[in-house]
Amino acid sequence: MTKLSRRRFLQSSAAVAAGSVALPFAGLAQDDAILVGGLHDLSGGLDTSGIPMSQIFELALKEINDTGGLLGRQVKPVIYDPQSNMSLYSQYATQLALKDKVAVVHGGITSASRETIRPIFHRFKTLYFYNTLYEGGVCDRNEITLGTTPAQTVEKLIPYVMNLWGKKVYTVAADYNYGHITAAWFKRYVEENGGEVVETEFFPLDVTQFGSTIAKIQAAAPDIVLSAMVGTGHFGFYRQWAAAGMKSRIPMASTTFGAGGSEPIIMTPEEGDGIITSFGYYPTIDTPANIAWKEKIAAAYPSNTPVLSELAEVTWEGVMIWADAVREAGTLDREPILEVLESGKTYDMPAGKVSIDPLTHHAIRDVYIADLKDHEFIIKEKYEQVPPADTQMVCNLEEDPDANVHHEISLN
Amino acid sequence: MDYTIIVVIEILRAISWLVLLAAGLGIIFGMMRVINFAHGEFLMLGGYTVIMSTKAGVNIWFAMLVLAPLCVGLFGVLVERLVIRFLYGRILDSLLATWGLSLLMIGGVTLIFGNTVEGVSTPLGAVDIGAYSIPAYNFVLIFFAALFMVAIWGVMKFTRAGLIARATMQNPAMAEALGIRTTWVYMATFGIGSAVTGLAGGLLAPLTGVVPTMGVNFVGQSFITVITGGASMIAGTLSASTLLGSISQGMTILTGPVYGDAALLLAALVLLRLLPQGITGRIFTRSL
Amino acid sequence: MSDADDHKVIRTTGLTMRFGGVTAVDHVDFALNEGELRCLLGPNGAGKSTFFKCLTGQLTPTEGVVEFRGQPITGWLTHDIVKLGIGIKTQVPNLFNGLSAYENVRLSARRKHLAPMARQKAEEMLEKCGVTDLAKREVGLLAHGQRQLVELAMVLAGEPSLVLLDEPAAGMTGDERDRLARLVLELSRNASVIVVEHDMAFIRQIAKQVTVFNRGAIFREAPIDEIMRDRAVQEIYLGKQADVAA
Amino acid sequence: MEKPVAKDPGFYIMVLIGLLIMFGAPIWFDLFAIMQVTQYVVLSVYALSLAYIWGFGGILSFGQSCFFGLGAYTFAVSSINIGETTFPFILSFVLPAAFGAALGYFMFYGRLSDVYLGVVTMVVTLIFWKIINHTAGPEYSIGDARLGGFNGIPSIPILNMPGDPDAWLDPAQMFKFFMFLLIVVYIGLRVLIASDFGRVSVGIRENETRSSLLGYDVRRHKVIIFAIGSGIAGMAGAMWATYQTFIDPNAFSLEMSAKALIWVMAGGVGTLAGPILGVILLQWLSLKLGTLQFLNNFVILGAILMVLVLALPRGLVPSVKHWALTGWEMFRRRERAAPPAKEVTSDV
Repeated sequence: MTKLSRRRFLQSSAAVAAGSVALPFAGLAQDDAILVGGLHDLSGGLDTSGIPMSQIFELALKEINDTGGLLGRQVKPVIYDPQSNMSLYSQYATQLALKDKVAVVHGGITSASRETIRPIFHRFKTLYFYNTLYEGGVCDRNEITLGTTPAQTVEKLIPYVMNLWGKKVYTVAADYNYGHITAAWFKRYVEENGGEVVETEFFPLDVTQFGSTIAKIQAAAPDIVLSAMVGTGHFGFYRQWAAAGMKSRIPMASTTFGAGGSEPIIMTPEEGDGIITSFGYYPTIDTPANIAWKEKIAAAYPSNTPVLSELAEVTWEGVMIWADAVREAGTLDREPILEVLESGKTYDMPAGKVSIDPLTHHAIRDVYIADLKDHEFIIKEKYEQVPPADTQMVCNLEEDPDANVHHEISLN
Repeated sequence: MDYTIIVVIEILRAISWLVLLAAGLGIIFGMMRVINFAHGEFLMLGGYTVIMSTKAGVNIWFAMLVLAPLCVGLFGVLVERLVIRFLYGRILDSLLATWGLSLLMIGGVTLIFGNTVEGVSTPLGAVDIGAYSIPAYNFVLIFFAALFMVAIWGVMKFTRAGLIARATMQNPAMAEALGIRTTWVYMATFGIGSAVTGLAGGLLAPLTGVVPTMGVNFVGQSFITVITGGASMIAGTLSASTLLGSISQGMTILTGPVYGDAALLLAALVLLRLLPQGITGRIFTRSL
Repeated sequence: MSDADDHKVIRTTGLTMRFGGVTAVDHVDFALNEGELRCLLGPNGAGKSTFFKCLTGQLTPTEGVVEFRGQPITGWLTHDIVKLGIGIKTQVPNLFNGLSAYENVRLSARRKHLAPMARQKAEEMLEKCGVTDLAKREVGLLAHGQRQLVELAMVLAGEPSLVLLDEPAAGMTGDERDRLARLVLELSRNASVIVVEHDMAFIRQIAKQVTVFNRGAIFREAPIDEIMRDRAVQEIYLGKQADVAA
Repeated sequence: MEKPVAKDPGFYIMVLIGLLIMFGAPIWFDLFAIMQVTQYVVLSVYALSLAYIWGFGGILSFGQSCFFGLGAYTFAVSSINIGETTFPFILSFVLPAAFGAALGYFMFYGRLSDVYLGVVTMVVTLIFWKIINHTAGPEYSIGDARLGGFNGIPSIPILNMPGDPDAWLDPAQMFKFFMFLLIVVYIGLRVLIASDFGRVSVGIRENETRSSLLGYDVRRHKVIIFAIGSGIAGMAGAMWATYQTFIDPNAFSLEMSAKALIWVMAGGVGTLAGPILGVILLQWLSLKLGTLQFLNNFVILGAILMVLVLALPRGLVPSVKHWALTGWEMFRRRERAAPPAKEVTSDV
């Protein structure tokens, strides 16, 4: 076997840039525009989250072009649909990095999809923005993570609801990393606030029947049910909970209900009202910036208006923060852009103030608590500039700038 | 004591759930040997029919019990005419084609209705049993599961249509020779199987989140129940649902849902090892 | 029945096969001498094919014992029984339909012989059964009589010492049937043979000792001439034949 | 099958094309294209595993992904623990093969057949899928490898040169090695199918009763076939894991099993070249669809699958072969008046 030397490797990459096409994966026409990659699931199980994210992504790029472009050039989206399929994620990531040579990629929804594409962008030195709330722990200088992590939301939510309802807590959570870690944070903050978690139950994502659990919860008679349920199968939990007449008896709080924006719509008011949640963004935030932003979206998508949630808003933030860093760096090169991003700037966004923690590349941001009423979240409380305490426990990019891992955050 | 009653009701409900999931598939697979991989999507379509029509102001019971089976049944007839009828006797091709159909339906429903539509909440409210309260709707599920079984049995056993269907499935050539339009029988059987699935989907709608991709959560359980049951549509579905439902629900109550699911699968595995043709024997002896 | 059985190829004692409420084979005591050619007669449904299936292990008898050369083989698996040296031609020709005639026969020969020898053996058997010109044809597409001959070649290629033939002459032309009769007679010089057949012309060509089955049990066992004169046999057997013909 | 491998021109053409791609691709294609083709190569090996047991052993498995996933996780866990990939790669063939043999023993000696076999393989796969999805907690680790539940195992080592854990294969080397494996698997299966063992397998596929009446032990044969298929699927899983440097429970999913069925069916059951074509065609299609922005991709993919079944019921390769043969026969018929007898043709 002939060994492909590093030089050959670089040459062949350069050949891609020059636009040579060898297989039938023809790229876009090579004009002067700056290419920006977007990788969101537009079909399949994750499309409820992916479609709004992609719509906002396109709108943000359009906004940049409308306000004069970047470095005197237009920006142009390169959008692929990974169809909720991890192998397509890895292929499109490779394609964006090597073939399209995009300046930056925004996207990835589940942690599995992020861990599929993050190492690819790291390896091919393509700047990557992950604009999703997730379980925390990514330590990679090449990735900017803007969504909330459990420590940010759980820390605020728990004392709030315990103060309201009582100290005895029953946790139900999805049986995967996000659920486990969130449940662990639930436990820590419940105990720190002098309460007790009587039981934590995990549910595989495809479970649809919750009768026995609901009976168990009744037997345990907690003051609060904390939910970290995720996905379409788990919608049944909220529905069956209400059907058993439990909603008026035991209140519920969650840091996942409504994460993708669809639960508050799919659940009827009888089922959803009164569930208290905590996220980094709600469409009901009553600031001029948010109202103006929502108007902009309504104007751009008069029909088929995207469902707004933290995912969608943070995607907007990602594109805007990247554009700002490009303007300030005056180049598309990754290194100067990262330096700007690490400078600790604060950005005004529809969600409030956002800055990037240089040690973790995660967002320090405002966190809200809201109560669902008639499909709308009524904001109850706002906490300013909450740091990603969980990721800070395991990641320090100043000490280890070459880190390329996703830490499991363990609270034990 | 109260808890025991709750547990018994839960187990009954789990059994009914499996019966509802499996009944339509049992008709299509058991009688026609067509693997309908889009079974989950037929359920989904039933669910969508209910939420769309209640949204338009239709009474929820009418939507669940009349509109859902009607729409899905008609859709089933359409599918049979356009696709399935070319695939009789080609069990695997039917698998591939209905796999395609399931993708098509997921995508199509997303395109037409979108994937975030307000669902319907469970009707009838809650019932108190001692210190516990459970959805009254549970009894609706149990009632309809029982009704399904009795109705299918009655139709197959006592009506001329049932006789014709049984004759056609046993020996299509002979049935044709006796003047039965077998193509019609196939079409009707597929349509009825679809309608039953649609009704089940309608009944499940108030209990789950109705989204285009919901089908995948149900298809595994449905197949395992039908196959474990074996050839006899009623005895098979009923015995498999009872056995698997009580084992898995019992485990779920004792330990948790993961082991409940695992127990269901292991029970199915052991059963098939011991009774390689399913609980009710060989597939070709198409008794009831 | 009581003598020492070293020279019995196959012996069944109290062999019974029930399917649900139906008793297809009912306490059959049967024995075949080494080198004997035996014909089994009986109306359809008399239990002859089921009897064969019990001998080859395709069915496990409900009761009773099957011995092959003194060795009990009841409950053995088919392939283990067959390896002792039994070849069977089933009632409905049982062939590898997607393969050519040659491939069918070779598969049989190959179990005993290495490749070159198997090839030679297969060709020899095709020749012997007069189907060499069909060697390359797909057997699924052959006429019924031709398939019978291919199956016979296949059985012979396995060099069995006991051959069971279930209605070998069905679907054959007159010429084919004559060839078959010669083959069976030739075969019986080296092996023990049991033939189930309805075709009386064919039976007269080959038979000596005949066993008549009726309703799962042995009805008569006698030389062919005696059987032909037996009124009772004619009644149960020919009566049934007439029904079938009608 | 009558035609020995050595006399079949199709066989040489396939191997030649394989070798040409193996040595040519790194010269002609850019890095990105090579990585794409590498994926097709890996999935082709996986498709061949099913093509073999189904097309040449008559065993229809709805759970081929069980072995694919097992191989992938075996490779991931053992290479993370050992820090070297040669032994894990071998293990990822051996372990699934052994498990396949055990499961095969359970099924075939239990006389399961037909749909029931399909369902048992499906159920076993579902059990794996459930269990592996349940391993999110930190208590589920094997040595240094956290199983990770739904999120899977990240940072799986890239293959290294045997004996030198630091000499990682670069993408082109990995491509060549995988292509080499594909060619080896193809040749190996062709030879195996043409061998006496293979002839008996085909005999069993055609008629089980007759095979046992000839004295062949059907159950043992099937167990061996199934184990070989499982081993190959496991190896494909390991290739997949090291190619992606990441593996998640989707490797065990029903979708992954169904994909294998679809590739084989689309390409043609009873052929080896067909399933490879099936992989390339359908994977390329879904990749291509994702770059376009019209309709919903599930709609298009679903419609294509349905049309495929209705229009090409035999699968691609047999259909094309059939058309070619019919065309040739019509041509010959015009030459000579007499219609030629249908002869069995080699269909590999």
